Amino acid sequence: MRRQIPLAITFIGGVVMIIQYFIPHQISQEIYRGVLDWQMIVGGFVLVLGIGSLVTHHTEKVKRQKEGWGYSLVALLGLVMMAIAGLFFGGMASDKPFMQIFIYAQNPIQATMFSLLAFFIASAAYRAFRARSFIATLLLLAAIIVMIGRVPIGAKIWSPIRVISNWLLDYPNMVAKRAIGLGVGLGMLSTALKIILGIERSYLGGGK
Amino acid sequence: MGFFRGMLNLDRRIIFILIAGAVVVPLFIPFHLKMHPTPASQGLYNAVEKLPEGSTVIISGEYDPGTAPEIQPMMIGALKHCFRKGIKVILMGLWPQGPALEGQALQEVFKEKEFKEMNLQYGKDYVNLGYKAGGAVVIQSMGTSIPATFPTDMAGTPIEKLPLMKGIRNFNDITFVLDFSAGDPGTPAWVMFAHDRFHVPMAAGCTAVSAPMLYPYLQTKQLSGLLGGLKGAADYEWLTKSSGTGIRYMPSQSIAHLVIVIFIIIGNIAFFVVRKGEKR
Amino acid sequence: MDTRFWTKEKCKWRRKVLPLTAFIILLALWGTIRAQSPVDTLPPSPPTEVTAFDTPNDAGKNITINWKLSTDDGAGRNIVKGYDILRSESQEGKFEVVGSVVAGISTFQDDKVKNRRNYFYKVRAKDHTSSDSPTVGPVQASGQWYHKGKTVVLIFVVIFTALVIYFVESAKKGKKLYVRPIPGMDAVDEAVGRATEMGRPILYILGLSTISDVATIASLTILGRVAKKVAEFQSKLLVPCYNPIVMTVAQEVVKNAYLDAGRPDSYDESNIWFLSSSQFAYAAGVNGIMLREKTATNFYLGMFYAESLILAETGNIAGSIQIAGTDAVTQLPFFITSCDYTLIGEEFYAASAYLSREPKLLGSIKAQDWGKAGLIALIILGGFFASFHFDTFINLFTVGH
Amino acid sequence: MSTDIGVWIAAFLTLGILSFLYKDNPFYKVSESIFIGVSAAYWFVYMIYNVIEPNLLGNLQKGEWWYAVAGILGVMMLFRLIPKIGWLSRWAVAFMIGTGAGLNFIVYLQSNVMKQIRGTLAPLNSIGNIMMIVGVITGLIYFFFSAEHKGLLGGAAKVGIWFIMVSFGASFGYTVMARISLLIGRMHFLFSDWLGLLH
Repeated sequence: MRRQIPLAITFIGGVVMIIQYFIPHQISQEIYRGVLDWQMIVGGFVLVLGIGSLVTHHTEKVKRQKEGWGYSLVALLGLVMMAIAGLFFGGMASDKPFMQIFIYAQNPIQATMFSLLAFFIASAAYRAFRARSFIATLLLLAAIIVMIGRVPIGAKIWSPIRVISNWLLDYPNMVAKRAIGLGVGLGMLSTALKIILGIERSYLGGGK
Repeated sequence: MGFFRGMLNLDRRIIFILIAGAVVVPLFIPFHLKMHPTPASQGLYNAVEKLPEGSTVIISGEYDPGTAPEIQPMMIGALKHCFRKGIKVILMGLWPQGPALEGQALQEVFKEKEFKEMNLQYGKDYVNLGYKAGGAVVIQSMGTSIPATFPTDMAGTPIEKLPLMKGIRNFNDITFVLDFSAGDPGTPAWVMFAHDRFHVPMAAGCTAVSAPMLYPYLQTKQLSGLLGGLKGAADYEWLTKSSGTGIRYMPSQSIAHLVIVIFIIIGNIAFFVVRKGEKR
Repeated sequence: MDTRFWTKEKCKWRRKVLPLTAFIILLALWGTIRAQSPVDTLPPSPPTEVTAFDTPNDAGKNITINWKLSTDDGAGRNIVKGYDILRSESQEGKFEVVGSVVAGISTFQDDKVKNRRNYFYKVRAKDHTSSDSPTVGPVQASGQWYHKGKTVVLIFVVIFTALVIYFVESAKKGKKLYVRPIPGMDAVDEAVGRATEMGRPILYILGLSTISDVATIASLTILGRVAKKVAEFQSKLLVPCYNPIVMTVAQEVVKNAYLDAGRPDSYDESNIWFLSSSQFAYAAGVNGIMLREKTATNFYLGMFYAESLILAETGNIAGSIQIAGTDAVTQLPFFITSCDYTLIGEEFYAASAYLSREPKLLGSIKAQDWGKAGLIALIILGGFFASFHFDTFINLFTVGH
Repeated sequence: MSTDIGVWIAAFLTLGILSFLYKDNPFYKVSESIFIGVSAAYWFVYMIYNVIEPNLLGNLQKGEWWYAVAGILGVMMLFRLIPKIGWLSRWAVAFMIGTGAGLNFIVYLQSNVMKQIRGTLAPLNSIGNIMMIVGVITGLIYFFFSAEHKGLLGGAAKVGIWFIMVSFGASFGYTVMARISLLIGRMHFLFSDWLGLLH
């Protein structure tokens, strides 16, 4: 029973969501909107589990004074401070402590993490773009042409490069994306079907 | 030989330093680069340029501080362009942080003498309606009634008290929509509802990464123009003959690209030299 | 045009002629305006052929009104400023404006009506004055129970479901199925073995999506297989999670894998924990784990966004063996450049079945292949039909909203 | 130089993250820990104000009782914390997975399969179109799993992977631009907003 009921819920949930797509009637629209809302709400609840897990993970470290426990303490402090600021000091208004911490602490770190990509994209390009084989050469040439073709200096160096780079993006690039997209579509469809039909049930724990 | 072997196993930190240098140095020693605006950028410029004085434009911002370096220059460019042409601007956003960043863009614009002297007034020449959650649903509901969707502006002022909003009922009273977006919800939602359903002409700006996904809308003329990434922003500044971070950042952008390409070329030379040496 | 007219010799002459011409033009313009203005008070010709009908394939409470543009819109005297749409609940009753559109538009959807009630419509062409079309109606709004524009999709759903069920059933009956090697998946044993030898942990990233995402489930399935190997080899497995529900499911999956491997006591729940629901905080945290725990092997399987390269490059710096797989087309180039093995798109979905070697899972791969064969046939057929302008076939694939 | 303490904190954290490029160090670890703690609380508070309050409590207050089901599902998820009834949480998980699979099935069928196929059905009257059809077909052949990639099939699959590689190269090159822009933005923050060296 403990297995059958979840499998039944999955089946019904999946089939209802597929059928509603074909029914424009209002009832079907409401089910659709309702399910999306419910998913969001459940997502809100489980954040409690997430925070619980995070807190246990770090308090354990602090308690046992494991290596790096000081940093765990910093994480816990950050969490508690931010939560208190948000829940008791004026909520999410832009001039209140919660949003101030968000603007001056969370945002800059976020933007900087994002900007690390500029460095990593360079080091990845340097290491990976070697003409080791025919395929690697294709990768390398396409990357260089587009990279140069996208900036004004590219046209100064060799003006046709802009045209070639646009052509690469519009044709071979788009074509391959389409093939991958179709493959992904089919793979995802069959996996979704296996889930709905209960053929794929490893997410319930165990393969048997 | 030793040099090339060294190059093959180059410490990545050397690459990091050179990239940082390529970005920072041109910020201090700017040089002049001629822009070649893409047809997509030109399209957006032409569309705004053609709007008659006194028309009302919605500018929507779907971006956050992370993506602001790319989108903010477009926003500033659009505000300047509209103000110069005497167009009334309604700002809003479908991302929580969009309208706040739009506010910052306004501040930037008014720092310049030209716009300070125009003495534009909040509520009369421009308003900021703020953020509304719901993505595409918000746009749909604006099609029915803008005052019902946004009963107050960002600061909480009832919309009836804003002279600009008098006589604005729905999209029929809006001449044009400019959407600057860094992801979802964003331009596709605007195209689907504001353009396809309520027939408002529109153009958009987006991050460089998402531009290829929006190109199809240009081909089908659902968008009159599209600014893609910092290059798009620079194009727009070039076309409107105003200075801004787009053009200003372009040298850094160009040099950084060159540095990466030079590294790749050196890497390949080293690779071939070393492989030849090993074959012997 | 003869350009000599504008040469220098003629310049003097031009100076005299130009003002004269300008004057004449102005005079003519003034005259025309004078002459036209009384005519302008005449209303524009009304819109014709007005039709009102229940909007098809919708949820109801919506009526579509179409009309033919006034002959003075874009042509004729070209004076139409726009159209008002008027509605009433009785033929002779009071008509109210329910919406308006600009000139050149000849359709409107009225979404402020009730279902199953009679309505009458008129369309009014506007200038300074206006003229109304004849009244049409009665018309009723209602919601539909089937979207006719989506029949192609329905056919596809039926065919594909039948294919999957057929091949799964025939695989269950013991029909042998060949599956081509999938690059990274043959390396799983080696990668886990290497980690054990080095005495370092294995890192498994389930992607940055929710449990509702099918990619996450595919990744969880692979996690089950990997965890079993890890349990057999007595290695350590770290699974920092982005989503709390995914975390709870991952805990179950790994626990059961250890049980299957006969080592339930080696399972440690604290190695599968929630790290962050913020994209870059998650990336920052995983970066730290990779460098501090010195993970020997990193798996990135599931849905990824811009953080993919931050993770994969840091793993590369740490010298880990890296196996990635995702259906996120935009992130594939970065995994390709920074990982040892990358499962591209559909390969990632096939991998879970491939690893398990269970016939019923392998059966669905065969169905996918037939699906692809069908698509290829469609593309070739479509190419020919399109070349001969047989558009009916192509329009079959346009799905209604 | 900025006199705003917030800007100084932001600059400190920015440098902390950038220092990771040199190597892992305490400065980075502090920034990372702050980030993890603060962002977890951010999402928690955000969810309460933007999801639980309006979508659950708001709708319940309006008398839309069926939203209670969502609340029950949410609470069920929390049963995991109580081992005895922990299995009940599987019902909620099954709901999320089932509806998610159904929704995705439809979304992918429409946007990944139908729309893409529609876009590929083009007359064979230009090099671009012929290339598109060849590219899509060979690309699809690369993804054939149940047949060995030998002979004609192998050849086609090889052409398919060429297309895929060119596409990856082009996308990579294209993305460089966006990433560099973000770095410029950060550098501008450090040198202009914080140090005030740029005008």
